[in-house]
Amino acid sequence: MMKKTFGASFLAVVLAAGPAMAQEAVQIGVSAPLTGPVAHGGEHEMRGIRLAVEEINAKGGVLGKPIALTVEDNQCNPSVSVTVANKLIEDGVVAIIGAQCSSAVLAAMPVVQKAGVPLVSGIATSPSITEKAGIGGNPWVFRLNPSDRELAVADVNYLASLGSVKRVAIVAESTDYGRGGAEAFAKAAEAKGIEVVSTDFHPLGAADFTTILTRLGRSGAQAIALYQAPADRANFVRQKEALGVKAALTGKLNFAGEAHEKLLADGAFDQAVTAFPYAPEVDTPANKAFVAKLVAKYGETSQYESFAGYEEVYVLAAAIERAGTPDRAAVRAALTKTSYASMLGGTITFDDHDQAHNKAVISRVDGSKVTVVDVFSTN
Amino acid sequence: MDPVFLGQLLLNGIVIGLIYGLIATGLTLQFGILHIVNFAHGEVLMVAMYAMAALLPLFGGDFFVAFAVLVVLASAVSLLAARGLLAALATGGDGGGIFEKSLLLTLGVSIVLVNGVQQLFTSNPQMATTSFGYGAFALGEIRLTYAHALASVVAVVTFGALFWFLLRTNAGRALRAVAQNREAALMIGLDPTRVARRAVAVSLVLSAVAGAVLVPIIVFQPTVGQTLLLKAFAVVVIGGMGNIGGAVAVALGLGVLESLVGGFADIVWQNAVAFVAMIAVLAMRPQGLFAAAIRKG
Amino acid sequence: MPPAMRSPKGLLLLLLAVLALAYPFASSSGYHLNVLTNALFFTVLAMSLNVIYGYAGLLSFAQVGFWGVGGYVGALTVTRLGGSVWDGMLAAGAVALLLAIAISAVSLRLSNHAFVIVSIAFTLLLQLLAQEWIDVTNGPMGIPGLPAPEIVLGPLYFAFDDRTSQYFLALAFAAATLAAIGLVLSSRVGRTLRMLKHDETLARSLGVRTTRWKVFAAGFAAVVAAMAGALYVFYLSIVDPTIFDVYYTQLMLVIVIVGGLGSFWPMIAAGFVLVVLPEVLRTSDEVRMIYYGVVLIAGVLFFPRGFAGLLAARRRRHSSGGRLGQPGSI
Amino acid sequence: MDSEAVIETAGLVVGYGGPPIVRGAAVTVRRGTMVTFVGPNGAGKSTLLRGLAGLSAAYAGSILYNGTQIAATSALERHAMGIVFVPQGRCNFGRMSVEENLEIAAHGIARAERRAARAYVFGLFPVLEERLQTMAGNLSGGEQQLLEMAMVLQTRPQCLLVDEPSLGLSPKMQADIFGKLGGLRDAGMTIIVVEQNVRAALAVSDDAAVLVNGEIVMQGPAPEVAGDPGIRRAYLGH
Repeated sequence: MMKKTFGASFLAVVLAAGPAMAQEAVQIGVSAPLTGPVAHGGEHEMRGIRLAVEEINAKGGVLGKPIALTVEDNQCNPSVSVTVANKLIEDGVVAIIGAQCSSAVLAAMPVVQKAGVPLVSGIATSPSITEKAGIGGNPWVFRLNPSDRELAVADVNYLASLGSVKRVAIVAESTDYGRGGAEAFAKAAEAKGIEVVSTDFHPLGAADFTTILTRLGRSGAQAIALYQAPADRANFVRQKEALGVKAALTGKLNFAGEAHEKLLADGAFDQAVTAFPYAPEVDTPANKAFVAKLVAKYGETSQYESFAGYEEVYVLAAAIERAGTPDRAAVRAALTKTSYASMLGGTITFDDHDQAHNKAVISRVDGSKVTVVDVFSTN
Repeated sequence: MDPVFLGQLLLNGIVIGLIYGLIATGLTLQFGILHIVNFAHGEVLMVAMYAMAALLPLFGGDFFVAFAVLVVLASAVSLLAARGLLAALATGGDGGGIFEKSLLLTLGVSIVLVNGVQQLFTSNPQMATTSFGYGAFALGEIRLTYAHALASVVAVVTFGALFWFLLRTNAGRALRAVAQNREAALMIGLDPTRVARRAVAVSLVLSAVAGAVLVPIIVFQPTVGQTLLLKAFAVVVIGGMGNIGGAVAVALGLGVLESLVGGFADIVWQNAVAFVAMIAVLAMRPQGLFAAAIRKG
Repeated sequence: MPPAMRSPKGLLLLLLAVLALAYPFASSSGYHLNVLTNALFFTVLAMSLNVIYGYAGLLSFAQVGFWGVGGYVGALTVTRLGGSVWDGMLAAGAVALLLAIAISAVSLRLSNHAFVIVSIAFTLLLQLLAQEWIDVTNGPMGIPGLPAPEIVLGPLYFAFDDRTSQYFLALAFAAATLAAIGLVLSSRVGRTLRMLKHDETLARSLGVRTTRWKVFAAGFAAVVAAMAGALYVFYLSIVDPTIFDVYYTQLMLVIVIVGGLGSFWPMIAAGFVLVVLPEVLRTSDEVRMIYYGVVLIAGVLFFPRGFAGLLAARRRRHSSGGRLGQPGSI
Repeated sequence: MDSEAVIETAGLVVGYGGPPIVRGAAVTVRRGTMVTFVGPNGAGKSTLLRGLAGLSAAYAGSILYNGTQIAATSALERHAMGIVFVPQGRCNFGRMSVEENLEIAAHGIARAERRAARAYVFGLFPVLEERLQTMAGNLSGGEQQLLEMAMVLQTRPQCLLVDEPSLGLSPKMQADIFGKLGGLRDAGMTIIVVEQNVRAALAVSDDAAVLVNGEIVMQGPAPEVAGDPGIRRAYLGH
């Protein structure tokens, strides 16, 4: 008897969860890590996404309808990412943005391909996304950001142009992101005749770097290239400063977030050089306005993830508008013809592999001051 | 071999080992006295770090004042928490005894604390600044940051106080007595519940102290406790489940060994050290290790 | 346990089976199918924990380890050795069996507590291996692009490459596995295991070789978890170190506690409710995790016998007008 | 001899949470006497003793201690009332010195009276004074038994319950222990003993109770019990 009521209520529950498709809005799905080790990245991405949607809706939305977001947490976990992608698809979203972590994007790619839903990613950096997307592969996945390979080349080129750095050590987290970045940096350095004296991979969430720092301090490295999650990087930089290791920082750095801002203000990033997809200091009117809006709304300056979220929404919204219909295939086709003016300057267009090769920002730090040296296209 | 490099590695290892020791002795006390494993022990440390970060600005970044306030707060909260935990463990259940129940309950507490703190404070990395900033002592060419030095001093003083308490006070003797032989403790009229409550409270304060001294050293997130707990767990297993002196010695050894491995070999093997050692010990000397567990289970 | 196929229950079972089989044709929602497929996998996984914890009384944190081992062995059998998905599942079961015998035989000689500790260490070590043994596991990047399971019988070819067929595959797997577990547990084996849990001394005095039976339970549970893990990674099309995530352990434990240690049907119900409910409620994930944590604590404290215990209490009240002391059916 | 009952049970049912092990026990222990429980293995002697100490659960029946009902009190409460139980086997703190063992066992004694308590037990067991700094775990089996008795005797309990005091001891040591117990009894202490070495125990006991299968089948003055033909056959080897 109990089982019957259970069975019936179970069925009712499942049916009740049916797609809550609002006819009056254009549904866009977001898959982002909102819990887990990189949840802060997800939070910042959401800030950019929400800001863009508010702006677009304030101007009348797309296709004359407001955009409605369906946000799901993928925990940066591939299996959860698959569940989330399916869920969003069944919710009737026109397209999905985000996923953020490379392994989450890679896991979701077959799902969106099978269902025929465009996925716009602005943060994941794995080169295998490039290999798998677009021509001869999965035509539903579009990436806005430059891959780490492109950023590393830009970074190394600039380092080489300084002429003062001949020996570099690499410190990276042991994840797809860290290993991909380290490999790209090493390759680029080799091409420019810069010697890589050591490469260290540490587990994500490592708390203590004194040992690596002790070794690096004696290795003769003039610069240390970092490919780490923000919390680990903050730890590393703080301990480096305290241990008095004299080497400039490079690799993929940014200075956003409370911890990094404190470190920057304390001079811990002095002489750092980095190529990054974004810097809040980039001096374009669009970026200045964007930073001001975020600061007004959240009391914090823009981070890369916020910027990426913002542009993901705008690129997608423009494509939907061009397609003239919320039809997924039409939106995909429109996405391939994207020509969007990035707030960093330049225009976003997708290549054969649906990669946009967005701008890279080269910044350097003198004392506590970040200067944008160059903003250039990575293709 | 370069003596400066070696010296620096040893020094780093000792500092880290001392911090492992603070966490591991707490776990050891709980296992030794109550035969429980506390999965939420790392979350105690994490909550203490957030509390410390909140306290520091109130006292102008003065570490010592904030630390004193934290220890007082932690002691009060720990007594309550210990009472709650013991009451919870004493409720009737079918789960196969207090050991299993402790694992399940504290796992639940750990989930709630990690996600609750994340909900309240987001998972943004937190960094607290203290009055001594990035300063460091220079011992010749070897450097020891003020923060590390302070952590070491606090740890050594804490261990000293702990051993004094265990060896020289009646309450401490009662703790050891219950750990060594529960039945004999009952024979002489010691109240094991009261003793256990005291032991749990002391161990929670130890973890809070570890969190407090880590605040000036590391940047942290709600998950910070979990990584550290795994190391401490390995220390407890290697050190012989319930042996405080053993735990401190193993923690120091692990810190130094990790430092040497990181200094001379690949850094990813640093984490493996604890687990390989744990497996080796489990394979080679398990009966010694589980002496305490066997008596009970 | 199967409370015999007395006719009303047999009928209900039939009804459930028809519902399960007809569901994909009634609903076009692939998302619902995905949630149901997940529920099938996690129910099997939880049931494997139930075999060792609920029946044999050994709390094991190694089930998630075997689940992950199964995933990796399955994936590697296909990608490195060129085997089929089915070969991968068999290999997964075999490797898990050997590992389970090894760790349980060593630790159980000492005590049940030693087994718990070793099971924790085992899972941690496996996770470390998955992350750092990059030559084999591809490290944190995982092994993506796993193929869909397929059946080739001469000219016949069928690939489980869409959600409906994958749902049916998972349903078949879950039904077969749960039936096998149900049969084993309702036989003398199940009774022996339960006796072991309730009164080991008694069991020993009756000539039961207790350690051997515990090792058997550990091996059986490991094989089930590993085969489920192997099939699951082909369903996801990727395996990476997060398969060892503590999240799965939490989910398993919550299902087992809520269902009731050593129960069968109530646990299957709990598996479905606990996987489906959070999806229906659409809570934020921190809140969902908090909710799991609270359910775990409350379950251990207030409902240590779970659904099954509540059901048994209710049956007693209804059938015997308040007569107490009748042994429950769990 | 004062015949006032220190402990008097009626219809006492005892077990460890499972099925009852001792059923319907009625035992009377007079002040200043020594009583031995004898019976085959598994008869419930130790369970009954632990039931008196509050270490196994009383399911039914009453336990009067000096006329007060104590069946529902905890072991700790009974300890405070002067009912002290010495379990069988090694029951001391093996990784502490003899001195520490004694010190910790004196936790309930006012500081001013500890010296006197110590002197009292050293008077009973002089060997302990010589071994003050030895780890308890390194003492011989007999010495450990003495230590355990010394630990509890510091508080001058009214009623001493001892489970298998002679277990694993040499005959000489056994005689010594029973001699000490007899001495304590002569000094006015009430003592209940469970003992395998029935002959030695009965020799110094005033009364005895025989348990078989959880029930008391015979109770009376020790010489009478020792003289019973059945008992002689079963326990005294002739």
